[in-house]
Amino acid sequence: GGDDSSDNSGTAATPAASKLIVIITPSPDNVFFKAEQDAASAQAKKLGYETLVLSHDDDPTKQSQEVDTAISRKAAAIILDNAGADASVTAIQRAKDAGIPTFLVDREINKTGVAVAQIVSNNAQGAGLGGQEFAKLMGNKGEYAELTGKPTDTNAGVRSQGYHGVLDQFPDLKMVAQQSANWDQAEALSKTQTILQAHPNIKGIIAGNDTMALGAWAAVQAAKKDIVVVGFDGSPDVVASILKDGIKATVLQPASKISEMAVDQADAYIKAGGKTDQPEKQSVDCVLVNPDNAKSVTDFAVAS
Amino acid sequence: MSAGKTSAVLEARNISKSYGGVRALKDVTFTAHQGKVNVLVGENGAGKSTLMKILSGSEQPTSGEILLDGEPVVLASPREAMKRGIGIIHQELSLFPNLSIAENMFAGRELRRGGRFVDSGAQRRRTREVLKRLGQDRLDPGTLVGDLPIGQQQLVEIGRALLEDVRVLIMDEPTSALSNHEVDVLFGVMADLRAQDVTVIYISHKLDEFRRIGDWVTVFRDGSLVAHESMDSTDTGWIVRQMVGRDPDSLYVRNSSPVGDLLLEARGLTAPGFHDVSLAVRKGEVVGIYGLMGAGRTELMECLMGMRRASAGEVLLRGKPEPKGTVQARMAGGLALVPEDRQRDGLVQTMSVRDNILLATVARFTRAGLLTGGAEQRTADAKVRELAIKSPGLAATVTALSGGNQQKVVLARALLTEPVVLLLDEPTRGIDVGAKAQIAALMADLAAQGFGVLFISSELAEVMAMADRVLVMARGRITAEFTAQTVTEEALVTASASESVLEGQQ
Amino acid sequence: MTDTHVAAPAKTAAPPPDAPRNQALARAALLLLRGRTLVVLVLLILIFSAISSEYLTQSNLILMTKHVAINAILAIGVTFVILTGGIDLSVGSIAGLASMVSGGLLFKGLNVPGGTVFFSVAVVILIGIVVGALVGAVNGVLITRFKVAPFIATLGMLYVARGLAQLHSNGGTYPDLAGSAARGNEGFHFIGVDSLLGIPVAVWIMVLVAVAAIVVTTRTPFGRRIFAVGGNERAAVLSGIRVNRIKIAVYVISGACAALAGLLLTSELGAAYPDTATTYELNAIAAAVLGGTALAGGRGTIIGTVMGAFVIGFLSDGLVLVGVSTFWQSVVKGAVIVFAVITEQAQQRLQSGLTKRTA
Amino acid sequence: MTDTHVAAPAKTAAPPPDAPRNQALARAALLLLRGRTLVVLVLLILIFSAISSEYLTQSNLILMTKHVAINAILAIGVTFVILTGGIDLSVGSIAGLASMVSGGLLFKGLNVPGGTVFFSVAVVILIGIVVGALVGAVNGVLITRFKVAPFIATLGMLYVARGLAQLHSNGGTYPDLAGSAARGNEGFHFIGVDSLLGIPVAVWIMVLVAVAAIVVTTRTPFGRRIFAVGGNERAAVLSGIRVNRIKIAVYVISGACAALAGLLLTSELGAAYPDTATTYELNAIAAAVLGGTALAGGRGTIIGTVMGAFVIGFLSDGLVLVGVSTFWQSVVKGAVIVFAVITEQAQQRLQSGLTKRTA
Ligand SMILES: Nc1ncnc2c1ncn2[C@@H]1O[C@H](COP(=O)(O)OP(=O)(O)OP(=O)(O)O)[C@@H](O)[C@H]1O
Ligand SMILES: Nc1ncnc2c1ncn2[C@@H]1O[C@H](COP(=O)(O)OP(=O)(O)OP(=O)(O)O)[C@@H](O)[C@H]1O
Ligand SMILES: O[C@@H]1[C@H](O)[C@H](O)CO[C@H]1O
Ligand SMILES: [Mg+2]
Ligand SMILES: [Mg+2]
Repeated sequence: GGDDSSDNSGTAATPAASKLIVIITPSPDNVFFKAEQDAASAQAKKLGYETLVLSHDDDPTKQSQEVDTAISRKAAAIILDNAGADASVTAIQRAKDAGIPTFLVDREINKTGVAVAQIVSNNAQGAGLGGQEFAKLMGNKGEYAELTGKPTDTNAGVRSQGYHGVLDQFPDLKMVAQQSANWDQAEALSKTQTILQAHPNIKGIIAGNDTMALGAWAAVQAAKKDIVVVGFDGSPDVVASILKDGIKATVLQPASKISEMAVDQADAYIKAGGKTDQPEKQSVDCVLVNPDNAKSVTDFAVAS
Repeated sequence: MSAGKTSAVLEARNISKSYGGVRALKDVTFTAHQGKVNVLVGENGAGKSTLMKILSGSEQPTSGEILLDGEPVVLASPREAMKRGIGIIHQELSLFPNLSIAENMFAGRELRRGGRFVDSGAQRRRTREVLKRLGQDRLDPGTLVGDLPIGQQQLVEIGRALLEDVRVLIMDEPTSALSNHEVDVLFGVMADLRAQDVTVIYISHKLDEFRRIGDWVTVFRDGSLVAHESMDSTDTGWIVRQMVGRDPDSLYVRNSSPVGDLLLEARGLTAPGFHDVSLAVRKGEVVGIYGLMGAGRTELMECLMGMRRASAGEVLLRGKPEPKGTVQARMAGGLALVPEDRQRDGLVQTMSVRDNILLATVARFTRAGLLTGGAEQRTADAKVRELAIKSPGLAATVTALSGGNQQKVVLARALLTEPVVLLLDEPTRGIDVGAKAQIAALMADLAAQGFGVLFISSELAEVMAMADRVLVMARGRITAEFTAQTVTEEALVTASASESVLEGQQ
Repeated sequence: MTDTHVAAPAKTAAPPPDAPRNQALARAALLLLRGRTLVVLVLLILIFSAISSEYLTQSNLILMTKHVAINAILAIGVTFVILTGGIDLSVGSIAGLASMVSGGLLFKGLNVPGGTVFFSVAVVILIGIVVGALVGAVNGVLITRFKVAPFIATLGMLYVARGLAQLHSNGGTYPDLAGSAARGNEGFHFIGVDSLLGIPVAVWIMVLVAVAAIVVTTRTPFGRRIFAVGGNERAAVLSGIRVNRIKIAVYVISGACAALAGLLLTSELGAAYPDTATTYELNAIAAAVLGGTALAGGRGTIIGTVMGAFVIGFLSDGLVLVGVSTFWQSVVKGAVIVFAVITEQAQQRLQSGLTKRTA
Repeated sequence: MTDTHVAAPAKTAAPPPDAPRNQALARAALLLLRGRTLVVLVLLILIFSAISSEYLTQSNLILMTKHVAINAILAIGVTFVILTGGIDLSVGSIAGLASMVSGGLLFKGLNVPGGTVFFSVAVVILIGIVVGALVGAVNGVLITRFKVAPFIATLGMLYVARGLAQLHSNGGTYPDLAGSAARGNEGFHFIGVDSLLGIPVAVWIMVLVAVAAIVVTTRTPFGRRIFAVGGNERAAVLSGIRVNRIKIAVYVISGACAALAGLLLTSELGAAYPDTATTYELNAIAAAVLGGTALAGGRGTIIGTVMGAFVIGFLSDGLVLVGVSTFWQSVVKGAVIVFAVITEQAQQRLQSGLTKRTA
């Protein structure tokens, strides 16, 4: 059946003329990734590209097969929020070997020179902000718990380190429990509930992202306790909670902006015939969101 | 035939066996004579199969010992018994429905080619030979066993045992699903085996049958061995007396009720397996269907009961057509079926005796939608007493019952539906003489109460003794009809062989 | 009716004289073993409370029971299916779909010509459960009318229902289910968050579901027929049981239970997202089998299933509570599940005597 | 061979006179239906290539086949287990564990007293497969000696093996498996990345495994006994078949296949991470059942399983290639799996005639 002559096949016949940008992210049931997808897709369409939006559900194998598909479809570029800092390298290399540039967003990989760009928010800086705010909210003392992200995601580690870089300086701040909730809301709820049982005196919970913060907050509300919860992402749901005096703070990552940057750079790269004037590693600073500025936050951006 | 001088090959000494609270065997000492056909008889649940399972390694005795050639042996598994030359044909078929006949015959001891691979060609050849020896020349060794009617399955099971080089061959009711012709063939084979000095242990409930072949007869009652004699010195009456402890005069009770209105009628009924069958059963009538294995009788019964869809024809109940053809509709119309294969179609093996008995009528025992344990218990208990079902208790799982008693459980269930016409597919298969008489009496009794009975039998004597009217089926057609007055053995055999059907078509 | 002709020895029906004693013994042993899931549970509680004094507090027991509730309700539904010899892999996805449907109705209402309608919480919950039951009915029809193997039909539904859940919001989350007085749809938190007499409503619901399921399975003709279908389908047919209806019914029950569990989870979380209850099917089936339900059908109890859910839940929570690392949690959980069943098997062997049917 | 004349009654065993024609018809229909998985596959290919001209290119076919290889190898192993009437839920986890063990040996070697040892790639692969086989053996022993239901034993192992995989690296990834000439362990990419004669090595391996499995199942006594055990276990015991040995063997085979699949995946990714192949068990079982293997045991073919894996793989890849949204992918995948089996069921019904055993 390859004899039909839609413009689809016409495009594919000449790779240089490909107008397809493949966007691959984790599951969009985290609004963060949804924002990422939407922003990238909108920007690409604005620049006149077709898009193929895929989700790898944090499975590097699925991601690898999706990259293969991008190669098969002779995509012009791949925008990728990857499924594992190490386990993604080969797939990206394969795309590169096939002449398809990859632009990473949100999460880094443990190798340079494979992707054209790695545009991430400055997780260390952001975690520093979050840690400081958390310490302040706790009054620099008391028991707290930490919910960490998926162990295979570098961001999980970087943020945890960032938090502890601040929190460990306060001798009276004591971490009594640390559990991974795999970025997942329901898991965070259940684990927080149990942690609160084991440590009834907990005064604060610091979470590696906002979905986990929301889960933790549901547990806190159910327990009718007065506990400080801080997240990371700046997702609309958490911002809304901050405005209602629920969750106390989050660290906003400019997700939409990062996606747009990646698409813009991809476009420039394609138009320049495979050249970029940007450094590979780029980081965008994060912004602390608390009741003071929460009103001005919309869709992963702070109106200045 | 004479038992003559014999030596013991296989002996069971002081064997007892208990299942939980049930003592299936009580201190049994049994001897199998070398190169002879040793017949075992006894009522259902007497312990015959249990002893055979012990002698073939699939069950372990609670106490006692087994001697082979005078040496004590431990038969820890069927494999070990087999290694010592003891083979068995089980009462409940143990075949692989998903494998071909040839593969069934050689399962576990495949013929090899190049040491490593199955030589399926050779297996098929040898299977064909064995099938021929059993009179089944036409059977393709490649046929799936699950597709065979139960009688042919039993022949496959027999064939398996014949393939082995056994010194002792145990046959636990091998002929329960066979008709006279196959039984004759099998007896020929047994005579050959005896000539080769193979020891045969043979269990059967068919008195007239085993008297022809047996050298020794051993009688079991209630888990004990009550008699052991050479066949010559016994007669049928003696055997029955030993078994049931009373005189065997009126074994079969014939129905003699006046015949009334039409209850069940089939007109031109056709489905895979039978063709254009018309029959009628009236009030107060016991009708038998005789035929050979594979004649299509089971299919006919299943179709009447609504388990198979008819491609043509109609069924009338009490004069009214019943067009739905579902089991529920036929049951509501007053039919109930006791199936031929109780393991496959009759029993819910995971359920208790009580729940099996009540299964078809369970909705009757409710108050405000909830089951009332008391009424259930009473009803089931009454049926158990009425049919003299031997069971460790109503709550016991039904698989703990002996084969014959399992059959009675299925019968009890059918009776509870208060059928207008009771359909019985080989109701006496695997049932002891006492119970057979009971079933005959029951059929007569039902007829007397104004019910109709339609039953299948492959035993000439039985069908002649019990039926008011006999229909003969061959190759899916009714080939003859007799009344109790006109029926003769020869006429039945001729009609069932029925080359005439074939010729009539061409 | 026929004792006239044959004087059959009716006394043979009585057990041999020494039976009562042996039977009593066997029954005692059985009772002990039947409680094995309970024994494992007690063991777990003893071990964890030795490690942490917080384990055996009233509040933690209540919390753990609440966590158990969701899996127990899923597992009760699945037990109905397994008793007929089927399997339901779609319960996690059904929970997710029901969550999205009800969550959507609360969050954004229903678009009708001329505006948006909001339903009361009770109606929203009802709709969620009906959706679950309908999906279950589709499973049942595929399995009975189209003869699709239950594993495949419900595996397919696992994907389909999950996909529909995602499509419902285009992948997004319904973040706020509090409703508003103006819309008349406040109070969804009642089922998942609130308590009655100090016990979470979710636990009350689990108790209700369990009691209803026990009554249905043990005290109704329908229940008896479920066991018959699972024990021997052909025999059930011949006994006049409408096997297809029974089968469809159990998948409907399973779907409804799954939806209910999904709604509890959603209420507790205060948000509906399409991945709700992903992979929960395995835990639900594990609870049933742990509790002694035979996957071949025909054997099992609701109370066993509930116990199985307690073992799994008390174990998982205990591991988190005492601070075992995620990785060891996985190892220990797997090992305990197997261990608990090794003891269950001992029971089965005793129960069914030595002649096991394997056909 | 039976033209010699026999007495009349024996002929009754022969089919009725009109049977030959009917049988020939039935056989033709059966043949057509047996190819149904193939028909579904061809349909898929036709539909996708109508939508996208990229689908039916040589390079895409090769690529898709390579993707199929991993699931096919898992599914072949699982088929052995299912044929005996068992199930293996642990294959995904075993793949993950083997990946970590072999990945660890390549990345950081083995610590022995006095230093670190590195093994050649061949040895590393062998060790990975042996680990898989050993885990399979544990499954087998639990199921045979301890009478744990296969579902539970392998579900427990699903958790245990995954936990062990995570513990192996404490949750981390072994990022670089390239090895070095100095350590004599270069070349791991061969099995997952390289090609021979234009065909990926992984595909060659799949072909080898499939051919070996076909020979074993259809031509060896061991293979036939697998079918016997699955067809009627009690009869198998009574036939003197060492049922326990057969069962342990199939779990060993399944474990080894799972490990091999895990290694291929790892080689392809160039990194070993503990979540490798999570939830792959469902796809593997689905491939087997799609290919006509009966979950009750005793019925199925390796070639059917491979076809089933092709259907699933070509479908998933096709949906991605033509740009179906992730959510619709899920829906369509579920629907196609069910549809493919509806046709399979038609075959089974025809094949087994009207007397189906249901025990
Ligand atoms: N697995 C078991 N559990 C409990 N009781 C059993 C079991 N197997 C057999 N029995 C009991 O042992 C007794 C003897 O049964 P057995 O099968 O040996 O009888 P049988 O003489 O072969 O009868 P039949 O002629 O009906 O085949 C019966 O009372 C039966 O209920
Ligand atoms: N599953 C099957 N597949 C193909 N043919 C079958 C199947 N079952 C029965 N038959 C055929 O249908 C015909 C009737 O078989 P059936 O079992 O009804 O005979 P029957 O008269 O009841 O004999 P029996 O005395 O063995 O019960 C035979 O030709 C038989 O070979
Ligand atoms: O940065 C992202 C977001 O924080 C998300 O919530 C989880 O995955 C991380 O990689
Ligand atoms: Mg017997
Ligand atoms: Mg018959």
